[in-house]
Amino acid sequence: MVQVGSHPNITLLTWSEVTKVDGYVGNFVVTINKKARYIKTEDCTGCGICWEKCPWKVVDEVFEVGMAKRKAVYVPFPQSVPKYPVIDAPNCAYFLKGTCKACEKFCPTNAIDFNQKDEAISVQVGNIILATGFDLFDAKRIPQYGYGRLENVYTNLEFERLCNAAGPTGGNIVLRDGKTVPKTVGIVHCVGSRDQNYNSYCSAICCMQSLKFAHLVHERTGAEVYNFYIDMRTPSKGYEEFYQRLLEEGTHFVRGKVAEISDFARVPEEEGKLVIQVEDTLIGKQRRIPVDMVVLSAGLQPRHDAKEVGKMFGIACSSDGWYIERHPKLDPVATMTEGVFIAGAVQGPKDIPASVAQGAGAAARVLGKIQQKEIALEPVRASINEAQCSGRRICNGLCPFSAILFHEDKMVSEINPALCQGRGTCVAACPAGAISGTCFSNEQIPFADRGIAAAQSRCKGGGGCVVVIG
Amino acid sequence: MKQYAYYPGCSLESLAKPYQLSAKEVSLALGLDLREIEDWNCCGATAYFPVDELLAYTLVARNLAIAEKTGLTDFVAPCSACFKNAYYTNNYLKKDPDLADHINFALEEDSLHVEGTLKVRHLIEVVLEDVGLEAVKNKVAHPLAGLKVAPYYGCQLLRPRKDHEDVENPQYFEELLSAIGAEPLEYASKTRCCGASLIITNRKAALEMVHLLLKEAIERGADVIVTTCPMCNVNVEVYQSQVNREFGTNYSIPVMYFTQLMGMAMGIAPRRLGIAREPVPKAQAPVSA
Amino acid sequence: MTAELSFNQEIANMMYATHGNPISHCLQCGTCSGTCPAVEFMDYTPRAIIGMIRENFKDEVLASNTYWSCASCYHCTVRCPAGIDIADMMYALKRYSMWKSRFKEGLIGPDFSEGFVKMIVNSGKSFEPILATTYLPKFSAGDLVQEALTATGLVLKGKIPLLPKRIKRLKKFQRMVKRIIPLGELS
Amino acid sequence: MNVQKRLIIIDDDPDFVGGIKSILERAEYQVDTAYNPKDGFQALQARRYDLLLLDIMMGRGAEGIALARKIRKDPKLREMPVLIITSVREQIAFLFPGQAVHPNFVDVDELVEKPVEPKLLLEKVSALIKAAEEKHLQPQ
Repeated sequence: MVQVGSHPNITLLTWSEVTKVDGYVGNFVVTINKKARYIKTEDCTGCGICWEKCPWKVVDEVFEVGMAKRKAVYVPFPQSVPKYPVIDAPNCAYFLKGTCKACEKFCPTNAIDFNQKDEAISVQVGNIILATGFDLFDAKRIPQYGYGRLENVYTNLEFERLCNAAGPTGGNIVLRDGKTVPKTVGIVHCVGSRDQNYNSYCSAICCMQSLKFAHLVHERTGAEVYNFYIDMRTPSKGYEEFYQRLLEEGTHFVRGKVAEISDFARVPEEEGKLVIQVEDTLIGKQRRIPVDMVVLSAGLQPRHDAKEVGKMFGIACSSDGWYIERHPKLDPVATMTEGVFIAGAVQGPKDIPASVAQGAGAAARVLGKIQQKEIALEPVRASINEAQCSGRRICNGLCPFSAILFHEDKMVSEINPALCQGRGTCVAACPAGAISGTCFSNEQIPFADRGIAAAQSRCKGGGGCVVVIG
Repeated sequence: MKQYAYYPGCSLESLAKPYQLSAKEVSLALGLDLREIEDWNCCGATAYFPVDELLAYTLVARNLAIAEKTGLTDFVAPCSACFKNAYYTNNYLKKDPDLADHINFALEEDSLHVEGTLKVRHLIEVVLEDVGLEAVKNKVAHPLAGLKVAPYYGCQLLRPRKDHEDVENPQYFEELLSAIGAEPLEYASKTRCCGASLIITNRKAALEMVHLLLKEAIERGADVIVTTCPMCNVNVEVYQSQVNREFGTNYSIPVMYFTQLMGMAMGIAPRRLGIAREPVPKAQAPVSA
Repeated sequence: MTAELSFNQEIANMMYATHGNPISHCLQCGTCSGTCPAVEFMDYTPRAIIGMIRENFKDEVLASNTYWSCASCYHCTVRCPAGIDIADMMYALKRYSMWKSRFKEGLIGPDFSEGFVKMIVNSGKSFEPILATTYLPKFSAGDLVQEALTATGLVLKGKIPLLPKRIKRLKKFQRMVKRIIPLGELS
Repeated sequence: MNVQKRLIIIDDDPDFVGGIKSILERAEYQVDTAYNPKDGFQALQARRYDLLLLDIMMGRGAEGIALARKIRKDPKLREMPVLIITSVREQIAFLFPGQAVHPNFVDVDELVEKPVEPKLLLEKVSALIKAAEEKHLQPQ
C-alpha cells in the first residue's frame, strides 16, 4: 500500500467521492468531489502531533466498530495510506463551538486549514476499476441471536479488533467488562448467510474466519471453543489442512444452525452464561450449550449504495446486489460496459487471496488495453439510419449504457458505437424502424434461424458448445 | 365511535370469560365499539386442520361472511388462535378464487357469501393502532407504578406472519404496558409457545413448556404475567398447581389478560373486569383501584 | 413408475396448494429442531423427519410421534432459512396419518382431533371441559386426578358453565359442512 | 379397429393409482395420472380425455369435490364422464358413522367406493365411455 502511495504514476485520492461519469472507454471523464480534509496535504508530514494534541475523543464506529475512541482529527487506522489525517468536522470543537484549534497551534508545518472547502475535480481516464468492497451483515437483524441486547455477543468485526494487538484490549480476548477471560466461546457460522430470510447466498469467508477465531481463542485463552456450522466449506489451498489442525486442537464442531441465544438459565450450570440453543444434527438432539462469549460470523453483503454507484458507472447488480460480470466463468473481471472492470467483493463474496488475484487480473486487463492503443469491439452494435429517424427520442431513455445521443440541430439520434453493447432494446422500440443491429437485420435473421435449426439437427446434446452467429 | 365486527371465539364464552368482560369494558372506555357478530361458530382452533383443512377454512369463512354482511370493515378477534385462522383464511380466499368459489358454494346453505375483503386484526393491534399509546395514557387514572409485568405475546399473535414488524423481538406489548404505568420486564420467553394445543394430547410436553414460562417470569421478579390470548392465559394460569406437582416447584403467580390490566389502570372496578374469578389470586398485584 | 411416487412427493401433494414441494430445499441445518419447544418429547426431531421423508422412510415417519407432538407454534416456520412451512408440513402428516389410519399406538392426538371435529359438527362450537373429560380414560391415574381437580376447581370458580353452547342455525351449518365433506344424507 | 381410449386418474394414493392403472392398461386403455388436483386440472386442459377417475380426499381435504365442481362448470370439460372412486367414508368415517357418501353432492356420473373390484371397474369405465359417446352422437 505504501508503494501505491508513493508511485509517481499513481494519483491516490482518498476522502473523495465520484459524483459523475461521462464518456466511454478510452475517454471517460470522471467528476470527483474531493471532500474538505482541512489539512493541506502538500505541507503535512503525517507526524501525528495533531491527533496527539486534539482534546476531543469520538467513538470510532468504523475501524474500531464502536469499541474504542479516536480523536476528532484522525487517520482511519495506523497503517493507512496516505498518511494525512482528516478533521472530523461534525465532531470538531472548532466547527461546533468556534474555539479550540489545538491542532493548528501544534502543527509544526502549519498544515491545518479550517477554511478548506469541498472541491470538485474532473479527471480524464481510459479505464475504470471498481473495487468498493462490501458491507457487513447487520447482526441486529436476527434478534434471536441477541446482538446489541446481550452484552457478550460479538460480531466477527468486533472480535477481529479484540484479537488485534493494536486493538482496544491490546489483543487480549476478554469479555465486555474488559477483564474476564472467557472459559467457553461459541462461534456461530452463517449469520445472515444461506438464509432466505436474509441473504440466501454463502458468504464464502465465514468458515475460514471462524476457524481462525477458534484457533486464536485456543492459543490465547485456552478456552473451550464450540463452532456451530451448517456445512464446513474449506475449498482453497491449505484451508482443509487448517481445519484438520483445529480438529486436532480439540475444537467442538457442532453441526447445526443456531436457533437462539438466551441469557435465561434453565438449570444451575447455565447461570450467568449465554446459552446457545441448537440442534446437534449429527446426534439428532436439541442441545443447550452454556458459553461466556459468542462470536457471530456475520456474512458479507453488497455495499448499501451499490445500486446507485453501479448506475453511475453503467453496470448492473444481480438480484442479490453484487455487480454483474461480463461472463461468470469466461470473463469475471470485465463488465458489460467496455472499459469498466470490477475487483474483489463488489462482484460477490470472496476472501483476500481471491480479491488480490482479481485485482491483479483487472489491472492486467487495463494495462493490456493501454498497451493496445486501440480496442476491438464485439461486432454486434446498433446503428441509426439518419434518413429514417423521426427524432421522436423514444430510444434515448431506453439504453442502459447511455449510448444514444441526440443531435438537436439535425433532430436525429445517434448511437455511440463505443458505448453500445448490442442489446437491441432500441432496435425493437424504434417505431420508424430506423435502428438496426449489426448481424441482426431483418434480412439476416431468417438465415440465422436456418443455421440454428441445422446446428440443432446435428446436436447430440453433449453441451459445451458455443454457437456463434454472424 | 368506530365500529368493529367482533368475533369472541369459543373460549371467551367459557374458560376465558374474564377476557370477554374486560375486553368489552376497556374497549368501551377507549371508544371502540365492538359489535359481536351473530351466530358465529368455532374457528377450528388447531385441532381441526389435521382432519380437513378445507373444512377448517370453511368454518372460518362462515364467520368472515357473517362479519362481511354487517358492512363493517374490520374483523377483530381477541384470541390469538382465532385471529391467526381468520387472518390466513382471509388471505387464502383473496389469493385463491377456486377456494373462495368452493367455500361460497357451501356457504350458500346458510345464505352467506364471503369475499375476503375484511381487515382481520387482533384486539391488541386495534388498541395500539386505532387508539394509540397517547390516548391510552390519557385514560389512565391509576398508573400501575411499580408493577413488574412479564409481557407474554405467545405464538399465534405473531406467527407465522413474516411480513409483520418484528416477530422475534416485538416491543409493542411493552410499550402498551409502559403507557399504563407498569414496568415491563425483559422476558426472553415472551414469544415461546405455551403448549396449550398439547395440554390434552401431550400433557408432559405442555407442562414442561408452561414450567419454563413460569420459571423465567418468577425468576425475573414478575408480579404478574400478562397475556393476549385465552389459550395462553388459561394454560399458564390453571396448570400452575400441576407444574408444581410435576417439577417440585412452588410457583404461584397471577396471570391476567392485557385488557384486565388496562382496565385496572383506567380505574374500572375489578369485578367488572372479571378479576377475582381466577384460580390464582391477584393479591400480589399492588394496585388499589 | 407410478408405484415409485416417493413419500416426499406424496407429502408435497398434500401441501401443493400453499407450498408446492418445499421440503426439497431443506439444508438439514436444524434450525427447526433447535427452535422447537416440544422437541424433547419427539421420537425424531423435525429436521430428521424432513430428512426421512426425503429418503422415503415412510413407515418410520408415520410410526413416530413427532408430528402429533407439534404444538403449531410456527416458530420453526418463521425461522427456517429455506422457507419451509414446517408446522404446515406437520399438519399435512397428521392429515395423511388420519386418512390412512396409520399412526403410533397410544397417541391422544388423533382421537382428540376426531372428537374436536365431531363436537364442532354437532354443535358449531367447541367446549374445552367436555373435551378434556372425554380423553380422561387415556390419561394415567395420576393425570386423571389432577385433571379432575383442575376441572372441578374451575367449575367452582365459575369459569366453566356447565352446559356447552350451540349455534342457532345448526341445521344449515351442518348442511354447509356436508357440501364440503359429502358424507351422510342431505336433510 | 377402435381408437384407443385415453383416461386420466387424479388420486393422491400412489399404490391405488398403480393398481388400477395396470388393470386399465391391461384392458387396452391409455392411462395418464396426476397426484394432486392442480396437476390434474392442468392435464385436463392440455388434452382431451375420454374419462376421468377422480379421488375425493386429496391435499387439504375433500378437494376432489371442488375439482369435480370446477370441471362441471367448464364448457370444454363438462361433457367428459367422471367416475369417482373414493374411500372418503373410511378416511373420515368418524364424522358421520355408518352414513353413505351422499350421492348428489355434485353432478357426477358414477361413484364407487374403494376397494374396487377390477371387473366392476372395467364395466363401469366402458359403460361410462359408451354412454358419453352415445350422448355425444344423439343431437346430430
